[in-house]
Formats: sequence, C-alpha cells, structure tokens
Amino acid sequence: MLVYGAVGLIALALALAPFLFPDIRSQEVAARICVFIVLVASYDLLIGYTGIVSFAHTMFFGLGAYGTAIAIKTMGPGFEAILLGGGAGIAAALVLALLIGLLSLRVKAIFFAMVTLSAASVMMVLASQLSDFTGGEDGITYSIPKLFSPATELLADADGKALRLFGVPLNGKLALYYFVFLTALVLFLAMMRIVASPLGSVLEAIRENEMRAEAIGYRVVFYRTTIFCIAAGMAAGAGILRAVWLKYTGPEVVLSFDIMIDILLMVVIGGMGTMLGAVIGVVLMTLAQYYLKDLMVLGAEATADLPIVPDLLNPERWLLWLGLGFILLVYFFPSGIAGTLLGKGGRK
Amino acid sequence: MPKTPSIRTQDLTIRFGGHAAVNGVSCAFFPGELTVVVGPNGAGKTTWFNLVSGQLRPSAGRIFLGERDITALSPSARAKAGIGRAFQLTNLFPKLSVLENVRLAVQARAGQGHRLFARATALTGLTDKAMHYLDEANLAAVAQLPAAALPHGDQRKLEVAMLLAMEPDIFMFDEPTAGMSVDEAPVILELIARIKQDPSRTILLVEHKMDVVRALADRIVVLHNGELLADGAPGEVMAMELVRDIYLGVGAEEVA
Amino acid sequence: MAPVLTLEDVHTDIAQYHILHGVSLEVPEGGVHVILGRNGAGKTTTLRTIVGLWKARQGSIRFRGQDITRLQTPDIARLGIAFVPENMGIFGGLTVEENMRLATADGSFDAERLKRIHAIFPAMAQFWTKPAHALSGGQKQMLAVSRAIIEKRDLILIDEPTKGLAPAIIRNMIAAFREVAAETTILLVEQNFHFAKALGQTVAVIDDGRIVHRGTMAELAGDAALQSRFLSLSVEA
Amino acid sequence: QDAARIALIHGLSGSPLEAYSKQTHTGFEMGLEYATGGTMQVKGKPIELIVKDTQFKPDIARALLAEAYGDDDALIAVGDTSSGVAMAMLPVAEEYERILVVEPAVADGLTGPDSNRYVFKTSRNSSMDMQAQALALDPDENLYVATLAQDYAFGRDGVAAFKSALEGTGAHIVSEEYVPQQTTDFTATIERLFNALKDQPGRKVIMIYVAGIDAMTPLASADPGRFDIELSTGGNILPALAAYKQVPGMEGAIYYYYEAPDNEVNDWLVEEHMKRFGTPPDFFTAGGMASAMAIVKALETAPDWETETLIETMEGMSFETPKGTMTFRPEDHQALQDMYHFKIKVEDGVDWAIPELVRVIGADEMDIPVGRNNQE
Amino acid sequence: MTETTASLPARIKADIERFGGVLWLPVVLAVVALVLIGQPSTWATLTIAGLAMGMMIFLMASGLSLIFGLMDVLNFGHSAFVTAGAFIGATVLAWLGFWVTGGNPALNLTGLLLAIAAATIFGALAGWFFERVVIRPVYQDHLRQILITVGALIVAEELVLLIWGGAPIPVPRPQVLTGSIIFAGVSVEIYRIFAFLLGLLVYVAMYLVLNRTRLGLLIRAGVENREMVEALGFRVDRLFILVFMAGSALAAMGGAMWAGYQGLITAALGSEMMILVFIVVIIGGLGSIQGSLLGAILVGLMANYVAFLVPKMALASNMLLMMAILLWRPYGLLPAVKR
Ligand SMILES: Nc1ncnc2c1ncn2[C@@H]1O[C@H](COP(=O)(O)OP(=O)(O)OP(=O)(O)O)[C@@H](O)[C@H]1O
Ligand SMILES: Nc1ncnc2c1ncn2[C@@H]1O[C@H](COP(=O)(O)OP(=O)(O)OP(=O)(O)O)[C@@H](O)[C@H]1O
Ligand SMILES: [Mg+2]
Ligand SMILES: [Mg+2]
Repeated sequence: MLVYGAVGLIALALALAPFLFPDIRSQEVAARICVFIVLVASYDLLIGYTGIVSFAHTMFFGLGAYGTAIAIKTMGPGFEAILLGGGAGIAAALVLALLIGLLSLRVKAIFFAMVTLSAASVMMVLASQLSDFTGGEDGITYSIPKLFSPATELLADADGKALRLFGVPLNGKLALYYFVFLTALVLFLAMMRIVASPLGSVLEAIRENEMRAEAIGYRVVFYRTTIFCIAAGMAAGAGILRAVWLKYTGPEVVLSFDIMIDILLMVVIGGMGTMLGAVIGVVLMTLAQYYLKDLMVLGAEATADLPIVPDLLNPERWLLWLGLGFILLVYFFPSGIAGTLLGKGGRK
Repeated sequence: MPKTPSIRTQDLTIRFGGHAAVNGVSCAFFPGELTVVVGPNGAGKTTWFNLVSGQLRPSAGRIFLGERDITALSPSARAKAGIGRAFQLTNLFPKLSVLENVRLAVQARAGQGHRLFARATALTGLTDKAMHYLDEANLAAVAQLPAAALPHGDQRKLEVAMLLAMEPDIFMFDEPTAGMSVDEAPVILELIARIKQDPSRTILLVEHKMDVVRALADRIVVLHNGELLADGAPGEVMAMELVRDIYLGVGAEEVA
Repeated sequence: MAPVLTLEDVHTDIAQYHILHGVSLEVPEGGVHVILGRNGAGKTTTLRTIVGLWKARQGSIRFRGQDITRLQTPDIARLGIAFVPENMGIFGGLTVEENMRLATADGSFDAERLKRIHAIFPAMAQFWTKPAHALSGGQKQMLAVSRAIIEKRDLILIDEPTKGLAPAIIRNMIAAFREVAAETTILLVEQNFHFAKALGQTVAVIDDGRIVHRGTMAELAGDAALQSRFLSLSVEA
Repeated sequence: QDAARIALIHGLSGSPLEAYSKQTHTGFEMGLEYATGGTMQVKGKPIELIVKDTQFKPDIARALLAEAYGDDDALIAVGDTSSGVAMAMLPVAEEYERILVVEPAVADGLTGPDSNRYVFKTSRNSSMDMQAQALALDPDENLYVATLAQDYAFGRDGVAAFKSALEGTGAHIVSEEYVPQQTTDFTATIERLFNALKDQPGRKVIMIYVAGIDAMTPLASADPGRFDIELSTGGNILPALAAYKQVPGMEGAIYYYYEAPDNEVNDWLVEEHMKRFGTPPDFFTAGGMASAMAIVKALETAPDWETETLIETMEGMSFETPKGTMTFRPEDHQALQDMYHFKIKVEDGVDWAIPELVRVIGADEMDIPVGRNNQE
Repeated sequence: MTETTASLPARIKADIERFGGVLWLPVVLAVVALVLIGQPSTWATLTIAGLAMGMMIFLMASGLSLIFGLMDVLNFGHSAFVTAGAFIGATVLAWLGFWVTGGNPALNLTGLLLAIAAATIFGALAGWFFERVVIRPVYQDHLRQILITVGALIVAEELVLLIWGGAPIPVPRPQVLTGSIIFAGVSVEIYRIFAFLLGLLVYVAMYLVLNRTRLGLLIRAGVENREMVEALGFRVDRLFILVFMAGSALAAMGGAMWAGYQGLITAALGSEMMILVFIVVIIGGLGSIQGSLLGAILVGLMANYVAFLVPKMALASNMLLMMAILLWRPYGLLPAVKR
C-alpha cells in the first residue's frame, strides 16, 4: 500500500512540479526524473522481469537522443525534425536490438552481458570517431522548437507579457516540461500494461526455467528478443525526451557507462521486477544526486574540527556514501524498496 | 491395425561422442494405445523421449507426427503441434506458485503468450482451467505455494498436471511415479488411466515398477543399449528370455 | 548393544514452516534400518537434519554418544557419516571419476572397493571418464550410492536409492547393501516396500513429522494389518 | 545589487580531472584576494563566491549554471574544466543573458561558431599551444615532422592548428598518427612513426600532443636517437613533467611554469602558494588566478553591472595575470596571452624535469584564428 | 549441445583438436600478421611487445578467471583490486626512492619486488575482507553479484580518491628495467621482458595447484552443489575464501606491474583495464587458466598488429575478436566448465 501511496504522491508532485517548485533547479530535477523513470522502467523489463543482464541500454538511449539532436542540428529546430530524428533513432534501436537479440540471446546470460557491454563501447567509440555528425567528445548543442523557448508566451496578458498562474509564467519552458511529463507518463503506463499481460508472465517463466518454458510451447528466443526490442525502443524514446529537454546531446549525458551504472542502481534501489520500484528508485537516486551533497556540506562543516570525519563527509566524496548505502540495500533488501514493501522475497 | 500411426520414429539415432545412446530405433505408435517403454538404466529411454519432444536433435533418422515430418522443429513448435512431455528429473518453475506453473501451460495451449495489452490475471478462463487440472492431480490445496516448497512426490504430480494442461495428443511420461510413496502413486495411475479413455490420445510411458506396467500397458517396447530389443503385447514380451535376463533379472518380481 | 545414532524429540523448521514435530529414533549398530512414510512425511527432512543441512530447533542428535546436534555438516561428515541425498547431489560438471575421487578420504582409491563397485554397477566403469551430467537418471543414482561406499563409513544415510532403478539393478543393489551392511550401519529412506523388506532389520514409519511406528521389519512384514494401517499398500495387492 | 555574486562551476568529483579543478579553485580565490588587495570587495560590495560541482556531467553542469543565474542570481559564472562540459554550458549563458568566463577548458570551439557573445575565455586554446609549439621548433624546409595525438576532438583540433601554424614555413608533415584516448601500448604507433620518419633527409621531429597518458616514456625508451629523430611536446602539469626527465634538452612550448614569467603577480602567487601549500603553483592555479583578476577588473571599471555594460567593458580589456598582461579579443572574446619556449633540464632533488625558459613567445607573435565575430 | 555424425569437416576438426587445437590460434595470427606487415624487424618488435602485453593482462585476468570461473562469482569489483594494487605499488616505489631510481640493479629489483609483494599481500587481505563482507551473501546469485560488486567498485574507487587524490601519480620505474634492448632494429622494452617472466611464473604456479591437487575439483564441485560438498566433509566456505584471496592478490599484483609499466596512474586505471580483462576471460573460456592465457596473448597480439596495420580499428579490434569467438564458440576457446 505504502508503495502505491508513494508513487501516487510522486506522480502528483511531478504533474504539478512547475507550480509546486518554481525554482530552476527543481525544474531540472523533475524533468530528469520523468525521463529516467521511462529509461529505468524499460531496463527493469529486461533485468527484473526477464533476467536479462544488458549493458547496452545507454546505447539505445543514446540512439534516440543523437537521432533527435542530429536531425535538429541539420534540419533546424522544428517538430518534424524531432519526429524524423527521433523516429530514426527508435528504428535504429529496434534493428540493433533485433540483431543483438537474435545473435546472442541464445548464449549464456553472462556472455550476453559481455556482448552488450562491448556493443555499447563500440557505440561510444563511434560517437567520438564520427565527430562530424556527433561533435565527438564535445557533443552537439542546438536550439529546440520556438514553442518550447522561455521567450514564448502561451497566453499573453494585457501588456503582452506571459500570463502568470500562481506566479508561474505560462511560457515555453512550461510547455516543454509538460511535453516531457506527458510523453513519459504514456510510455510508463504502456510498460505497466505489458508486464501485467500474458507476455509478462511468460517472461517470468523464462527467467525461472528456460528449458521448461520451451518445452511447454514458448519460443524462448522469440520472447527474449521481443522484450529486448521493446525495452530498446522505450529507451530510445526516453533518449528523445532527454535530447529535447537538454538542448544538448553528448556522450557524457547519454552514452557514458556512468549512466548505465546509475540505471542499475536505480532499478535495484527501487526493486527489480516491480515497475513502481523503478519510479521510487529514480526519485530517490536523483534527489540524492542533487541534494545529498548539500547535506554533506553541512555535515562536513559541523564536524570540521574532528580528524578524518570531515574528509569523509566532504561533498566530493558523496559517491562513497551512495555506494555504501547501495551495498547495504542489496544486502538487506535484495528485492529493493518497493519489492520489500510489496512483500516479494529476495530473488535467490 | 488399419489406423495410421500418430507418432513414428524412423532409424532414430543420436551419438554422444562415440557412444550411441539411441541407435536406429524405428517404431510407430497409435491413438488410443498406451505403450510402456522399459529397459535397464542407460538404455536410452529418456534420450529417446528427448529426441521425440525436441530437447535433443538426432544425429540421424526422422520423426513423424501423423504424416508430418517434425524432425527439424523446435521443442516449442512440437509442443504446439501436440506433443506433451513430463520429465524424469522434476523440472518446474520453482519460484512461481503451483497455480502459475499450470496456468502457464494452459496459456501456452491457448496461444496467448504474445498478447501485449491484455491483463494476464484478467483472462479468468485460463485460471479456471488451471484450477481444474490442479483438482484432477489433487494439488488444489497447495495451489498458492511456490513449487519449490512441495515435497518430491507432489512435485512429480505437478509435472503431470502441467502435462495435462497442455492438452496434447501425444502424452509422454518419464517415470511419473518415481519416488512416490505407494499410496500416492495410484493418483497418478488413475490420471493416466483416465487420459487413456479418450481414444484419440497416444500415451508413452517409461516405467520400472512392474506392477504399474502390468496394470496399464497395452504394449511394451524394450530398449537396450539404445536399440529396440523387443516390441509387443505385455504378456509375450515379459516372457521373453532375453528381456528377463537383461532387464528383470531372475526373481525380479520380488523386488519390483 | 549401544545404538550408533540416537534422535531425541527432534524438531526442525524449514523457513517459517514447522516440519519435524519431535522425531525420536534409535539406529542400532550394524545392518540396514529403514524409515518409511508417505510423501511429505518428513523422511528427507529427518536425514538432512541428522547431517546438519537443516538445523534442529530443539531436541538432540547423538552419534556414538557424541552430541552432533550443533555441529557443522563437514564435521559431521568427518565423523564417518555418509549421505546420499534425494536429488543424488551429482556434480554434473565433473567426470564420474572426479565425483568418486572427491568422496575418498585422501584422493586415492582403494583398488579393492573400486573393483567391487564396478562389479555392482557396470555403468560406473563404462562411464568412468564421462561427464556426470551425461549419465542417465538411474546411472546418476548409482554414482550417488557408489560415492557413499567408496570409503569405509561408520553410518550411511540413503534417501530413496531405488527411485528410477531397473529391477535388475535393484537386485544388484540389494546384494551390495547386504555386503556393505556387514561392515557399517545403513539408515535407509524408502518408498519401495519390497526393497525395504528385503534388506531392513528394524523399521520406523514417519508421518507428519512424527514417528508413528517402530519395530522390527519381520514384525511389520508379517503383519498385513500393520502394513495397511501405516502404508496402505493398495497397488501391490 | 547588494553583492558581487560570482559562481565557480566546475567538476570536483567523478574524474581524474578533479585535481585540475582544485588548482583552478585555489588560483581563483588567490586571484580575488590579490585583485581586491585582500578586502574581497569591489566598489565597496562584498564578493560572494558560489562553488558548484558539475561531477563532469554536462547535463548537471547546465542545470547548475542555470541555477546559478536563475536562483542564486550570480552576475558572472566561471567554468568548466572539461571542454565537453564547458561546451554544453555555453547556450545557458545566452538563454539567461549573463556572462560566462570559460576557464580552464582549452578547445578552440569554445569561442567558435557555436559559442555566443556572453562567453569570455581566459584559458589558452589549442591554437596557442600549437602555434607556440611550432615556433619553438623554428620550422623551415629542412624540418620533417610526424605528429602523435589522441583520436578525439582535442587531439584532432590540436594537430590541425599545428599544421596551419607550419603553413608557409616550408616544413613537411610526413605522417599524422592518432591513437585511442586511453592508449597504453604505443609499440605499434612508434613503429609507424619511425618507419615514416627514418628515411627522411634533414631534421626529424616527432611532435607529441596527448593529455592524460604518458607517451613520452615508451617513445624515449624506443631510442629515437638511433634514427636521429627528436621528440618534441608541449609542457604539462608538474606531475606529468616527471616523465620528461628521460628527454633532457627537449624543446617545446609551455602554457605556464612557475619560474618562467617575470612579473609581480606571479612573484606574489609563487611566494604565497609556497607559503600556504609548500608547493609551487601549477598550470591551472595560474589560470584560475587570471580569470579572477579579469572579473574583478571588469567589475571595478564598469560603470554599472548590467550584463551589456560588462560586455562592453570586457571587450578589448587588458588585465594583469601571473602570465603577464592578457587581452580579451573583441571579436571572439578569447584572451590573447604569452606562451613560453622551454628546454628540458634535469636536476636531481627535483621531482620533475625542469622546463627551463628559452624565451617568451609574445601574444603578438602568434596569429590565433578568430573563432567568431561578436561585433555584428 | 548436440554433436552430429563425424562428417568430413568434423573429422578434420577432430584431428586439429588432437594436435592442440585452438592453442595454434596465436601462431596462425602471428603468421598472417607477418605476411601483412612485411618488415621482419617491425613484426618482431610488435610480436614480442604483444606477448609481453598479453602476459601483463593475464596477470590481471587470471585472478578474475579464477574467481569468476571456479566460484562462478562475477566480480565487477575486480578492477578495484587492480587499482589498489597499482597505487600501493606506486607508493612503495616512491618510498623506496633511491633504491629504485638509483644505479644499483640489485636494489632496483628488490625495490620492485617489495612493491609487488606489498600490493599482492594487500590484495589478499582486501580479498579476504571483500569475500567476507560483500560476496558471501550473494553466492550463486549472478544478478546480485553484479550489483553488489558494482557498488563495492564505486566505494573502492572513492576510497582511492580519498587517500591518493585525483591527480595523476607518477610511478618511478626501476632503473634496470627502464629503456629497451635494441638489436637488428628490433626494440624490446626491458620492463616487458620482466613482465613476461613474472606472468609465466604465475601461470605455471596456478596450473600446478589446480591440476595436480584436488583443489580445482573441490571448488568446481562446491559451486555446483555446495551442500553435497559439505556432506562429503569439506569446508566450502574456507575453500572459497582461499580462492577469492588468491584471485584478488593476483589482481593487485597485476595492478602493481601495470602501474610500473604505465608510468602515470589515476584512480580510473582499474576500470580502464577492466573491459579488456573481461574480454580475455570470456575469450579464454570460464575458469580455465590456459584459456585466460590464450585469450590474453591473442588480445595482446591482436591489439599490436591491428594498431600497426589499421590504427582506426585499434579500439574495436578486441571487441570484434570477442564477438567473433563467442559466435564461433559460445563458451569461449577452452572452457573448463560449461555452466
Ligand atoms: N524448502 C522447503 N520449504 C518449505 N517447505 C518444505 C521445504 N522442503 C520440504 N518442505 C516441506 O517439508 C515436508 C516434509 O518434506 P520431506 O522432503 O522431508 O518429505 P519426504 O518424506 O522426504 O517426502 P518424499 O517422499 O516426497 O521425498 C513437506 O510437507 C514439504 O512441503
Ligand atoms: N548429454 C549426454 N552426453 C553423453 N551421454 C549421454 C547424454 N545423455 C545421455 N547420455 C547417455 O545415453 C544413455 C541413455 O541415457 P538415458 O537417460 O536415455 O537412459 P534411460 O533409459 O533414461 O535410463 P534411466 O532409466 O536410468 O533414466 C546413457 O548411457 C547416458 O549416459
Ligand atoms: Mg531416464
Ligand atoms: Mg524425500
């Protein structure tokens, strides 16, 4: 119950974010959360529901983002660019997923992990080698459709300034946020549906006993590949949102292995094999990433005169604490926060 | 018999390294007939089953389902085509509930596995069916337990329940009563007897317990060193010198 | 003479379930002693509790007077107790030989015993260098038993060895166990009453985690009433 | 405004580069101190320094910059260490119409077409490194060069700049080798370089332009001398200079070495740094100080602190730094500055090889391509 | 896993197997390379360098292979031990200062050996702690292993940053091992020769322990069915700790060696090597030390040849090599266990 409540609250908060927390930082955080919920949930389809360990998720994420970015860069800021580029990105993701899936979903889980890992690294190399399209390490900066720029007024008042609602100007930035929020919502609900569907339970069966699933008439490779493609497509979708919100796309923000790790952490913290878990995981992690350090600063100041403590509390070492917390979590709540609250046992 | 065979193997052979586990086995089975496959340990019974149900690919030979050559089909394709198989070494979805185990089989049969946007739990038809089969195997009481928590015997029964749920035309049981206590085995045997009543069904049964063999068999096939040693009515096969020597052994009845 | 093994009011829990409700049992020195019982009665659990794979919550287990209730499995094993589990516990990744080697004390085989095992179970010789996962169900069972008798043990616990064995093999096995029982004590969990009858000296019937009958095999074998009461032997009839 | 709010936004965690950021940070604070004569006030208003950690992630950097302008209402922001991250920050300055001073990222692109008129850059850029490097080789028809660089934007820009610097001098580029960013085994590359150079007439030089990896050690130990091949590379931060001990007498150009510049800003910096940290200041300490001094001067001289006014003030503004006088070029807002031609000298007792000053390469000697024109 | 009738190609394959099979791959590779490269001196330089590089990777990989193959534990934290080893090695070398940089070869070597020893010992201790605290709860649960070790990796890297700071640290290389031997245009870095010998030593040692004792068997059995091994009277937990300590020690040793080679090290060192190390283990096949050696040497040679012939491909080459081999042999070249 607690879980549903929490998720409900989160949804509400996100829906009203621009009005509840008008400051810029919160905006960023809210948008990032929306995007990552889709990304992480789609990853959970693989790792949580099907037991597929893939390290190529950022690759698909990146395809969506780069597709959009490159299209905008070349065609200029317009929705047709987003549609075309994003579409191309998703298509590419699907094709790649299909290839990888058919090629290597037959082999052992750990090998699949390795293959995806190398595929991802190859993609990173490409991104930096084809710098004419991708801007290499520096990535691509671009502007987005006029409708989404802060300068645009959705509703102008008497003297032509953007009309304010609860003191929030109804400008392009607002429109942009809701574009991101609503798309993310739709994608997420779609995934909720998928895991509750017969397909969902087949995936679980495959996770449990592949050979037996085959024996009662389920084509394992087919199902594996299907879900892998679905997840890839979703990730690419998230990539599009990311690209549009950030007005920047580069290896650091969509391809880097750090993001892959973030995703892993989020899935696990939230609870593998529970869509709602993804939501909780993303929110907690993101909040930590943005606010934990502030707390640590305080801690460091408070303990300034003690020996090592301040060093440990030095905000630059915040990852240390995140890591520790994570280990403890995997240790004591293997099924994550949502998983534990929903009373799913540890998956041994 | 005028009837056309429902399942037929032709020179079926598989080698592991040099050793031929099944060696040129050709024989046909007919609807409404229950055949017991016997043979010493390592004779190739399970392997032969694996070839028919597709877990293993033959080194040589063909397999026909009715007129259709299914040698190249994947296990799942064969399952869809109507070949159902229960395993010798219990082989379930351990962490899923007993009910879910069976429900998955029903769902596979109904061919709804790939449906994306329906609620699995909402397809009550499937669940009811699953419960029905659990009743038959009298496992209804433990429907909600994880399969792993069942004692060995009940796990064997679940194996059979899943086979029933697949509603195949060909039923293949590999020692369904192995490790079942004497007062549990009958449940399974009655189940098999009931399946047998439908004349459209073909039943293959690997079994070591002679009393079971006598009780059920219309026909006995003896495998030895991967080869077809004998094939015929129970009485005559059991009477054969060869069989008594290599399989039953002198005075075997006392122990089995 | 003093019993080899004594269980006194042993209670065992598995996860949240309370499985054994006070099993008390005495295994006399030498010979074969049988535990019978329906599926789920607690036979396997009893054996696993003796070797320490489940921990008894209450009660005591004594082996030759020494209390082993709280000992670790490896230490119990080193006292000379061999265990053949229900699932046989074969190491599929290893060859038959390697499986056997691990069961020996010092990694080297006693040629005499090995020869005897190969005589009882020809398949063992035939598949000596093959990976154990390749063995047939019954062959796995044989390997499991072979491992238990490759060394001289003080007590051998065996969980349903005849499961899935061909009659001929069962016959060999009876012979084998008689032979082994001459030098050690065997505690046998069985479903196959005939097999049990052919070997057992004493018998205990367990149900719902309690011992419901104890006595000599002769007495049980002779008394049809007892049989139908404790093990409704319908099929055989 | 009640105070002069300045945001220092750079990576302090999550990458080896964080050491650079720390140098920048130190230098920046010391710069403020020096420029305000220790009062930490401009025009009687206190300077408020806001520090934020980008974790070297462009997305976070953008968020933080926006936050600094929007929520904290910072007048001017400074950052970042990684060119990629800095690149991503540029549009935010334009969006909020506030000034962003880029330090210490080097990429030319930061003042290029994708930049905007709100961006000023106090750090050197690759063209400067390379033109200085070229001058240090005093090129002519007799010079045959093979280049070794990492295969990404930084390396390719550098080599491009180097080539254009050599244009018209008659020097020949016989081969360009690019290696992956994290290369550790240079054997193959060395073979290629040697094969390309060994049969050339005249003076043969391998010009190394890499960051974060040590190409010097393997190259030196493969004994280029046997083919009369010289090595040449730009200077580096002190820890990296240790590797240069293997190539005494090597010449090249360096951005900063604490003994090179001769001016009182630097004297003060070196003395104070020694006093406070027991070590001499390094590359980015100097850079940080420079950016701080530029900002303070701008705030001092500008009539008011409206962005537009500040831009006017800063375009063409000259300011003192540990590297002597720098000047913001009006067109692309890049600060033009001196570089130093050095020759490696090894002294035991010193952890690193000493890049002894040969001569100062004046800002006016180099013609640094104009990245963009902010005037129209 | 079905094998078909011994058709002609099959029989040829069988013959190849009999004469060492995949062990010939490196030779084949080298010969092909010679043809493509042409100049013998260049070829020799590359080949020797490749072999030595392979050996250094092997030092790091062997530890992973041991843990990952024998115990079926997927330790993404492995690179943390490599990094730690590197830094400890570097620190010790720095301490010993003149010993290392001075002219006396004997002192030089002792210095290096001390450094490596320090790293190795640390690795073993850290491994013990790691197994106890981190791995113990997650045996035979790959997913949680990946996760928990990734967590441990993050923590470890942060600790390194905390202790040694983020700045690149220069590693003094022992005087005797600096520079190269050059004859007939073939140049060989002396340090690589040393690395090669050390790698060989480790290989032989491991080979003996695993194949001449019951240890290897026991561990593999323990992975498959822990309860049964205990029922046979062996302490699986001690066994596993032992292996884990050994693996970690090897990783640290490899790290120390690598530090000496790379000359300038950062906290990222481990993670940068990791992908390579994983590739080696995968190519070689789970749990087989021969496999790891083979894989390492293939990777080492491949990297050098490709970097010379088509530098553009340098990065991708190893990945492609791995994918190719996986598609050809899904379990790697010489798998000890097909799990
Ligand atoms: N891992 C487990 N979790 C929960 N319950 C268990 C578990 N293992 C066994 N049980 C329960 O313990 C009871 C006794 O099991 P046990 O295996 O001892 O029966 P058994 O007499 O060996 O039956 P069988 O003859 O079928 O092997 C059974 O009711 C079973 O449900
Ligand atoms: N994967 C395999 N690799 C090698 N040999 C195998 C493999 N599978 C089975 N065998 C061999 O094939 C022969 C037949 O095995 P199978 O399991 O069919 O015997 P079975 O008739 O089922 O015996 P049981 O009654 O004991 O189950 C056995 O000798 C076995 O060792
Ligand atoms: Mg069988
Ligand atoms: Mg049992």
